[in-house]
This record gives sequence, C-alpha cells and structure tokens, in this order.
Amino acid sequence: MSNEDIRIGVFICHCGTNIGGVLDITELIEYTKTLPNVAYSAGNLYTCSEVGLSNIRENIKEHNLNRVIVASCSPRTHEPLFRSTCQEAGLNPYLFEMVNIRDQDSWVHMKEPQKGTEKAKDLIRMSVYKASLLEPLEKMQVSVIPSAAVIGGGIAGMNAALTLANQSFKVSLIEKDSELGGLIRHLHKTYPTNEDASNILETRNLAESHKEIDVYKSATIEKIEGYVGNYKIVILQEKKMIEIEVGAIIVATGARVLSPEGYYNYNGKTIISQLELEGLLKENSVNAKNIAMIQCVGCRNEERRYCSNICCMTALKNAILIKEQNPDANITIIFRDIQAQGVTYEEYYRRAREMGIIFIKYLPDKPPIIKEDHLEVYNEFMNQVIGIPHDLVVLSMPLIANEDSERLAKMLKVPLEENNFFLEAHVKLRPVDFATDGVFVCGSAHWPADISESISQSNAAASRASTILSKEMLEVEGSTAEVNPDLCIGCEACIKICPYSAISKDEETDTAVVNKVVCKGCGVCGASCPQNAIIIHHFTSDQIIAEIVTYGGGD
Amino acid sequence: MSYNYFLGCVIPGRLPFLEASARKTFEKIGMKVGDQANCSCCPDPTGAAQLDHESFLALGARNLCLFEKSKSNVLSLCSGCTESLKTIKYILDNDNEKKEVINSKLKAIGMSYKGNIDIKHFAEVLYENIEKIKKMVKKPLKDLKVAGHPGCHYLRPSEIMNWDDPLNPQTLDKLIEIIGADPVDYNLKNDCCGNPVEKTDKEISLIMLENKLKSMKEAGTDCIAVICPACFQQFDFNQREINKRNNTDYNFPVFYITELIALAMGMNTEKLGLNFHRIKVNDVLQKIT
Amino acid sequence: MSKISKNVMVIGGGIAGIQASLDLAERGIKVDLIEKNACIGGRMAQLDKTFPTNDCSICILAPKLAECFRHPNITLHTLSEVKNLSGQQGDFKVKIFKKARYVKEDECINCGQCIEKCPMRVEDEFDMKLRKRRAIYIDYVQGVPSIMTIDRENCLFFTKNACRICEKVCEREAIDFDQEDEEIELNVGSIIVATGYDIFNPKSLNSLGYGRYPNVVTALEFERLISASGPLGGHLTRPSDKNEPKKLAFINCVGSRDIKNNPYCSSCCCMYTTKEAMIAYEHNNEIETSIFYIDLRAAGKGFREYIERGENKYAISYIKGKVAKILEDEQRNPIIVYEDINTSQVKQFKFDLVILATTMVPKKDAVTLAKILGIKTNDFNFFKANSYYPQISSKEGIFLCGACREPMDIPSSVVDASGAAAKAAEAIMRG
Amino acid sequence: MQMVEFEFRNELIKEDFSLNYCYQCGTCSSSCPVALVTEGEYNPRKIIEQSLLGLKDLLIKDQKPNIWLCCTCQMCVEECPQNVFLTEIFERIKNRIVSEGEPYPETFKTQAISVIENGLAIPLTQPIIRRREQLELPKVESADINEIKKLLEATDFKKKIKILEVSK
Repeated sequence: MSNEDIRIGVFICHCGTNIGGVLDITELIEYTKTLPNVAYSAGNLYTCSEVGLSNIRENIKEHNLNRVIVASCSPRTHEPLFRSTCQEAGLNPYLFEMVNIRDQDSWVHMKEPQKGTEKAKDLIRMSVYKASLLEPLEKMQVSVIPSAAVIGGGIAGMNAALTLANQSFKVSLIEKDSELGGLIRHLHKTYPTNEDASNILETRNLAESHKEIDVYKSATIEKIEGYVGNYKIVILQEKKMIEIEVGAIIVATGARVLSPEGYYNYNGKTIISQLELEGLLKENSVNAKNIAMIQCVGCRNEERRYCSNICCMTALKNAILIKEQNPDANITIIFRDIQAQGVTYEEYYRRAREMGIIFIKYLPDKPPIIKEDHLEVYNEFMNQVIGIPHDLVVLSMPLIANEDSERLAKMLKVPLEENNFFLEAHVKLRPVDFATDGVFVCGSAHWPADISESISQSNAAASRASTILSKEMLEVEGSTAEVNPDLCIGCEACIKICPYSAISKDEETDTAVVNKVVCKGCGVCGASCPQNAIIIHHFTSDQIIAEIVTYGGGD
Repeated sequence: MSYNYFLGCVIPGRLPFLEASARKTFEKIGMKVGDQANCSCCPDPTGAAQLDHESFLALGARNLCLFEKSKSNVLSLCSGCTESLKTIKYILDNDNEKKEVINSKLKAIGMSYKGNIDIKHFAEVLYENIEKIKKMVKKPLKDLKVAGHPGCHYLRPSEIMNWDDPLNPQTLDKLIEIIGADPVDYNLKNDCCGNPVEKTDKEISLIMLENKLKSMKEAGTDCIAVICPACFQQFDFNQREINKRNNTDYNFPVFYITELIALAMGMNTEKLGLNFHRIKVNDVLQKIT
Repeated sequence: MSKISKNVMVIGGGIAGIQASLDLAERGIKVDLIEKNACIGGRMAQLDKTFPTNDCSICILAPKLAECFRHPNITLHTLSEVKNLSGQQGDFKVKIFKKARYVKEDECINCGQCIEKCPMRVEDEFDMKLRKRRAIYIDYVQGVPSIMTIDRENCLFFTKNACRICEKVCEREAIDFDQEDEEIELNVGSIIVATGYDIFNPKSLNSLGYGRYPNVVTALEFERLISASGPLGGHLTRPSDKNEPKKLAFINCVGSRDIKNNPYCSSCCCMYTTKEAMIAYEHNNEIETSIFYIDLRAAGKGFREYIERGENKYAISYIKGKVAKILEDEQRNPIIVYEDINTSQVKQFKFDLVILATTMVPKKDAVTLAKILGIKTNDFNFFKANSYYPQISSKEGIFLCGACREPMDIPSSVVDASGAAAKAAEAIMRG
Repeated sequence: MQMVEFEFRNELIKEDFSLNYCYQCGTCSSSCPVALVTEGEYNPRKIIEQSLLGLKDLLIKDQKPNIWLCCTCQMCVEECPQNVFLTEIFERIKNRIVSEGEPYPETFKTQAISVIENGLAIPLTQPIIRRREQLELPKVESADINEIKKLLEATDFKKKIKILEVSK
C-alpha cells in the first residue's frame, strides 16, 4: 500500500468530562485534521458506548478508512473492543491504534489543561505516524485439549475439580499431601453452622470416586510448559514422572497458618494457637475456664500489613463452641476490628455476645501483655489498662502464602503480590483469572478465604476454565515476535530473557525460533537482541522510530 | 371505661393552675373525668425508681390497684407519672414472677394487682379528641410561634409508652397547630430539659436548659408549650436563674398545652390562674387578642 | 461431552448478571438475560469509581455491556420481568412480561433529538433524583441497548393524549406509540437470579436529619454528585448553596448492624466511604474527611492497605464511634454530635457535607420474585443461599449470585456470578 | 489496674440480659444530652463497658463516670442499634450502689423520706391548699399514710436505702 492510499480516521473521546472536561477536544480535532493521511477526525462523547462504536463502523465505510485511531483511555481495558469493532466493519483489527489521552494525560494534567492539550497533540501525532506504517496481522488458531489440571486438593481444589468433572471435562487433581482435604482436615467444626468439618470433607469421596477425575496424591509439579489450550504438566509421584496434557490449569494451592513460635511467649501449653485449640476441641479436652483469645497476632503490622480475613470468625466459632460445652467458661476475645461481614456472620457475632463472650478492643501500639495468671491490655474504650484472668491464651494466627507458591508462580509464569499470594488479572472484574490465558486461581492461594468463599471462587474458576475447555479452537494474539534467521547468531539472549518461554533454538539452523502461540508480543526479546534480528510485529522498529522522530527525536 | 385523674405530686403540691386548665379543657370537650382518692407518689421515675426497684413497683402497683377498684382508667396530668405507671404495668403484666412478688407485698395492705386498667397521658387523650378541640377553637392563636417541648417520659421508652414517635414526636405539634398557632421546629426539640439532673447537679441541669432555650431562640419562638409539670418548673422557674448566672435575657412564657387550648377556646384567663406563672404571659396574651 | 440443548435464564442485568451471562455465552450456552430496566448495567453503572483500584466504574463496565449486547449467544430482554415459572430443572417454562418501549429497537440510533424536544421533566432515578430527565430517555449515555425508551407514566401522549412531538422530530421514524406490552414464554434448563439490591432510605432515622437537611446525602447520591457523568459534571458542590465543600463526614453503618432496622452488616461501606473520600480529595486537595465507624471492615485483598492509604495520603481521619445525632446551623452546615473515645467527651463538629453510608437492602420485589420462582428468602428477604455453597438456592436448578443473596462488593459479585454460571451449566448438562 | 470480674458481670447480665448485646459503637453517648455538657464526667457508653467487664469498684465505689447524672430521658435506649436497655441497666446499678451503702446524692434520700412520711414527694402546704380553693379545684384526698408505711415495710425500703431513723 503506498502512502497515498492510507486513510486514517481519528476518533477523539470526551469520556464524559474525564477528558472533555480538561482537554480542548475541538482544538484536537482541528489539529488532527492537519496531520498527514488523516481522512477523518471527530469527537465522541463516549467512544466505547454502542453509539460511539457504530459511529466508528459507519465512518470506516463512509470515508473508506483503512486505519483507525481512538484517542481515549487505556488499551488494557478497551483495545479488544475497538479492535473487534474495526473487524466488524471489515478492517483488519491490527490496523487499529489507541492513544491514551486520559490516564496519561487529562487525569495527570487536570490542573493544566493547556499543557494537557498540547501533550495530547503530540501523542495523537505520534500515533498517526505509527498508524501509517501499520500492517495487517492474522490471529492464530490453536486447538484445545478439553481437560483441566487442578493444583491443590483442599476444599477449593476438590470443588473446582468436581464442578468441571460434573460438566464432563476430564480433570487431574494434584495434591502434594498423601490425602485430599487441605486445612479443613485440622478443623473441629465449621462456621457458620457449627457442623462437623467432616461433613464438608465428604467432598473428598465425591472427588476420589468421580469417573472424570484422576487424583494424584503425594504428587508435586515438576514442570509446566505450553500455552492456553495445550499445557503439558510433569508430575512427580512416588519417584515416577507422569506427564499430563490439559487445556487449562486451576491453582488452588491454599495457604498455611503462620507459626505462633515467638509470639506472645507462645509455649504450646497455656499459650496456644487457634489451630491447636481446634485440635483440643476435637479431642474434647479444653479444660480451661478463663480463656483469652488474641486476634491479629503477626498481622496488620509492619511485617504483614494485611488482615487475614478468617481469624475473627474462627475465634468466634471456637469461643461459641467452648461456651456451648461449658457455659461457665469465661471467654474474652481481644480484637482490633471484628470482621463479620454480611448477613450470617454479623448474626454469628451477635450470637457470640448473646452467649456472654467478652470483647475488648486493643491498639496495635499497646498490645496485650501476658502475665502468669492474667493478661493486661490497654482498653481503648475506657482509656485504661484492664486485667483479664486467664488459664489459657489462644493466639489467632493469620493465613500466609505457601512456601512453594513462588516456585509454582514461576512455572506458570503468573505473578504474586507483595505477600506472595497469587495476583489475579484484575481485582474487580477478573478476580479468578490470571493475565496468562488458561490459568485460573481460587481459594486461599489468592487470598485468605473461608470455606464458602473458597467454594464460591472454585466454582468461578471452574466456570472461567470451562469457557476455554468448551471450545474446539481458540484464537490467540497476532502481534508477536519473529526472528529473522539470516541475522540471528544463536546467542540465546532472547531465549533466556523471554518471560513466557516462547523462544527455543532450532538445533539444525542454530537460530532462535518463536512459538507464536505462546508469544505475547511483549517485545523484551527484540530489545535484548544484539543483532536486531527480531521483529516485534505491531511494534516494529520503523513504527516506533516514526513516533520518536515526529515527537522531535531527530531523524 | 371512664377516666379518673392521677394528679401526682408536683401539680397538686406546687402548680394547681395547671390542673385548673386541664380540668376546664376536658370539661369543655365533654369528657367527664373523676377523681381518685388515696393516691400516693407515682413513684418518681427519676427518684425512687433509682433507689429500689421493688419499692418502686410496689408503690406504683398500689396506685394502680386503687384505679382497678374504682373500675376506672388512669388519666395522668404528668409525664413522669405516666411513664412510671405504664412501666410498672408493663413489667407486672409481662413478668409473672415479679407480679407474684409484688402481690405478696400488696397483701400486707389487702390489695392485689390484676392488670385490667389502662393508663393514659392527658396529651394522648387530647390528641385522640383533636377533632373535637378543633371545633371548639374560638380564638385561634394566629401567628403565635410556639416551641413545643414534648419531654422525655411522654415518649420513651417507646416499647412501653407505645404512643408517639420517640425520636420524631408529632402529637404535641399537632395540638399546637390545631389551635391556630405555629409549632416551631428547633434543633434540640427532642432533648431533655434537664430537670431530673437537678437532683445530682444543678449546674449541669441549668446548662441543659440553656441549650434548649438557645435552640428555641435560634428558631424564633414566642413561647414554650409543655405537657409535664417537671418540665414546666424547669422552664418557668429557671430561666431567670440562667439569666442571673450568664447575663442572658431569656424570657419565654411557658404554657401547659391545656392553657393554650383553653385560651384558644376563649376561656377566662383569670380562672386559669395564668397570673401564677413566674415568667409573665402578658405579651403573649396581647399578641393573641 | 454431553450435548447442551437448553438455554439458561439470567434474571438481572447488573454486573453479576452480566458476568454470569458472558461466562455462559463463552461456554457455548445460550442465555436469556432478563432486565427490568430499559438498559443493563445496574448499580455499577451508577458508580463513579471502584475500590480498591479506583478504576473508573463505567469505563471497566462499558466493554462488558457492549460484549453482552453483541454476543451471539446472549438474548437481551430489557423492560422485562418474570411473571410465572413452572417445570423443573432441565425444563423450566417461564412467562416473561415485556413492557412496550414505544421505540423501534432496530430504528433508533440514539441521536437524542427526541430528548431535546420532549417537554416533560421527570425525576431521574439513575441520578438518584438529583436531576430531571425527559419522558423519552436513555438511563445513561453509555446505556445498553443504546436506544430510547418512552416512559408511559409520564409521557404526555399517554397521560393526556397530547404532544407526540418525539414522533415528529425523529428522522428515522423510530417512535411507535402502537407498541403493546407482550408476554413471551421461554423454555430454559436452569436459572440464575442476580437481581441485586436497593438502598435503605435513611429518612426514617430522624436524628440524622436526612430529608430535612439539604447537606446530608446518601453515599449513592454522593457517588452521582461526584461522578464526571453526574448532575454536577464532576464539579463537587453541596446541595444547599452550591459552595465547594471542604470538610466531609461519612457515617458508616446507617441502617445496618442495627436490630431496629437491618441487623446485618452491609459489607462494602467501610471500603466505599474510603473510596468516595479519596475521589473527593482527588477533586480538591483541600478536602478533609472524617469517617465515623464501628468496626473498620476491610478484610479483602489489598483492602487494609487501601484504608491505610486513605489515612496517609488522602487526609482521611477514621473516628471510632457511631453518630446518633446531626444538627444544623443557620448556614445549613450539618453539625455532627459524636463521642471522642480518647477523651470520653461528646463533641460537636461542623461539616460542610455529611454522607450517610446507607445499607444495601433486598429489592423491594424480592419476596414476590421468590414466590414466583418458588425459592426461599432469609429473615431479611435476601434469597436464601446454602451456607457453604453460596450459589445454591433452596430449589434445584435455580442459582444465586451477587447482592440479591447478601450484601457484597463487585469482586465478590463477579466471583459469585462466574460460580453461578458453572452451576447453571452443570445443571443443564445433567438435565 | 482494674481486673475484669466475671461474676459481677454475670450478675449484672442476669438482671438485664440486653447488656450482652452492646458492641461499643457509642451511639448512646452521641445521643445523650447529659454527656454533651459534662465533658466526660457522664458517659453512658463507658458505664456499659464497665458493666460488661464487671468493673465493680469503678461502678459501685468510685462511681466514675457519675451514674447519678443520667437524666432517664431514654434517648440512648431509643437510638441504641442493639436494643440495650441502658436506662434500666443504670437503674439496677444505682439500686446496687444504694443497697451496698455507697454514697448517693442527698436529694434522692430527701425525696424518699418525704414519700415514706407523706406518701408524696411534695407534701401539700396551706398556701397551696388555699390557692386550689381560689382556682375552684377539688380537695386532694391524700394517700392513707399507714398503708404506705406498711407497704414500704414489706419491701424493706428503709433498710435498703439505708434510712434507719426517720425523723419527725
């Protein structure tokens, strides 16, 4: 296509007042019209609304546009939508460019609208120059293996496996312990119904006996490779390597309880953890009369800033159970904020008060001090230190990330957050997805979760996985890297740096080869190649240099 | 069942003119209310009740027995008495154990509480007869801005009083409205006048009163309407006290709602004993004639 | 794999219903999405931003709305309500009542000419009645389907047999006063209920002065006041005098954790009050906020850190204590009466604007719908869910998600919705 | 340092079970017209916290906050989101203060003596009787004082409130 044939349409979004309230849109439209190859330029109140989209479609036809630029918000959220809009109007989706004049312009320059408008001109101009050089690309089609691997056999993992298996998908359920069940095995009873934990554990039998589920116990993951629809997992079980192939993976590895060693003179006898109390309750051997429970031990502090979500309810449950057995027991829960969200849990908290359980709020900088037969705590509600007699102190320890989560995250090429819990693709709208396609997360591996939350999430992860497993073919990203074998010297720099393990070496030619299905087009390889042998489609050197030059970066 | 008056202690002992206006108002609307002999202190919900619960119940139950014997309901002229008697009835009617204990005490004087009469505050009965009152109004109190003070024991605890909205009371303002006056909406309408605190700390009691007066003043009021003799005392006796201490000039005439109703019905001011008010009511009388 | 022959019906087109529909549609299952309003989007469309990322709410929702509209496996039934249900899991027969739109769906291009000419001014529910819309309208600019609707209760043609001006100005002849309500019947294999929630009306809490004091507003009203697409165009002023407020107070647990109103915890208020205070601060760095709370409930991922950020970077003070009383001064400034627990003293503090974090309550027609569907409700009229399997209702083949079963935030609703989709899919595969 | 006294706490709860439900939100203080003007000297929430923890010395001996300042307006009871009957709980505590012989405001005692002696908190005086006549009000037929005395003997009133000798 020669330069003369390029007809660019630029759609500038007001985004209500998000952009329109700061930048001078009219000026931008007029300015854009002066740029080379721009055949059409107009504003939209909300480009992403159905009106805005049909406006794009109509103008592609009316003005015979063969490049489309939307100047609006973030491609992270909106690029797929605009691309498919272009496609619907008969345009190759890779002939679309997006300029972020909101997050990176109108929001940051709210107080200096003129400078913001000038910046938007630069950004749009750069995009126009790049757009002129865009090439059509094709998305790849890959086949899908209709089975899933669920890593972790706690309540979340078991339930995710069952939900998929009940939809006739084959599932491999992989557990590192010698039996399924996870943390629930150590619990006495479960809130909010106070029934035996063994009731919930019946899921175990269902999972083990389901014809679509293969259970691997005492099994560890040694290797994961492949890509959405086509993962290969190597499992080590009883010194045997087993290789399975699946279309999707669900991470349900759970979490562990922080050890109480070293907190509040923990001694395992008169000062024990909540988990140890569960054990005593199971054996019906709680003999203490005056029991004090301390919440938020080892969390909501400098070391671990987060709230572990489940400890308040756990303490309430155990306190209620003790009270039910022994109404004369005096139980004091020393807390910071009682986390009892929603309908049932708040009711449960009220019930605990009704049973006569005492609650004292403490401040992080004035934690309780445990003495021989009583403990002392500064009571914020009274502005003074209060003594509480005790013969047993129970420490509520938080859930923390599993030790091996880092290893697993690396194998899966998915990120962890600062506390080493798995980091989802989007907190709000993709809470059980990873940015990596075909991998999902649920339960406490994601964040401390109780039983019903874990089950809810595991159903969700199963649902998300089924959207892949139910398809025969999948489309994957078309803007990928490509190695020019003539220039490649086989130095392997790109192979080492690729975060997706998408590059391997063709031993015959001694050059690097990109697996286009795995490649995300991130561009790291291209930047690292000493030979300039790698083309990143959609982000070619020519395209980027054109942007830089027009911005004023020399020639 | 007809009503007998329960006068309590404060009205007969200190403020008989309030009783006069009440009796005249009820007469005017055609209600025959009898007198109940032999009544004692209700007893005071802010006094004896705080000292001994059992004696509180016993004394109150004795009063109720007298009405039971006369086969007549209680028409109380005081909010404190109303609350006490309603509370005692509520407790005895709902707690059999307590009822038995109290009846064992009443045995000493040959009485036994049954629980077959009703207790009403006079404003409650007035409100129930609001249409009748409306018809009898001869001289509407036009343009008179009246800050109604419903007081506490007329309303709360709502579970027992079971009458007006305990946090957004309407009945007193409706009575003010029906006689042609303007009820004033003020910030602290729902707050206590401070009278009960006087027993423990006069200073604090006066601060509470001043807060109320300030709030009434800000909202622009000509006078105050009350329905309890304890509140009446607090407002009528202590405005000057506050002025003396704080160099202020509060001078709101204080009326029992029955006094205002009687005035609107065109009754003779002398027979109402308005001259016995400590804060002179002349300005208001002038305004409404 | 077994063959899927049945549709799934999703009731409610908020974020939960949308997510459930999209998951099912992507899964290859046909979905009938029933929405009572003229547009899908629900509560999330009314929000300005969302915690804990402070993403613009409509910006992340809009692509999902468009996807719902365009997905070949999703049939959108707007202005529709479920009237009757018979049959059982695998073979439900549902009667749907579809209100007439009086606008031809295929013709209207949402040009807005009719709106400009419509003479009627009607309270705009989407904007919490903070501004007026016309009798022909679209819920919100990004609304899907992006076409007009005539509101029969207020249109002059229907009330007085007059006007018809929209008909005259519409170049595409999209107005059709002859449309009639209709009843359709659907045959579905399983059902997902995602009807969402209403907001507690704090007017009954007399001591807080809502309804009497102009500068005491609810959190959802505030959300509209501060929203770029709201009635103030994102320039926050207070209702009484259009001055820019500098001192804000939020009162948490208004109507919740309260035996006399709603005993349960509304789950999201600690977080959304923090969010609203943050947005306000971003609008104007001079704003200082006090948030009055009972317990600060922030147990979700990154939530505690979010609260800390509010405290350290957005001039938010968290004050332990519930406010029982608000007064007002002559300039109509709300005065909060609260106890400072550090000194045990009761203090009065003047604010420019007070925002009440009102509870999420069940939809007012929840009980009616429960009866139609034959599912149970709990003591508070939320749909009753299994204690450990929260998407499971009391009836086989009917699944629950989102705030119709319990107050919850957006991430939980999305999780719930995907989970319900899995269960609904499972049900039709078995059935 | 004050020690939590479980037994005393349980006694108080037995007298009024609603105490249990308090979660210390402070609505009571915020609604209290006395707390508003006493700079911490009176604070209903704090009294409830002391009761929940059974801090007997503070409640009964020290009486800090001063429980006798409660004006019994019941605003706290109406506003309390957990239906705690504060006024009633305070009444029970005051009853305990009295019966345990701890000091309490003199005016309460004076009023009690008047009730014992006259059956009325405010006895009728001659000037008032004349004023009643002037206003054409009927004569007040006061309580039979022997009945009152007998009844209050049955309830042990004098002993409970520590009045040993009633002066004439």
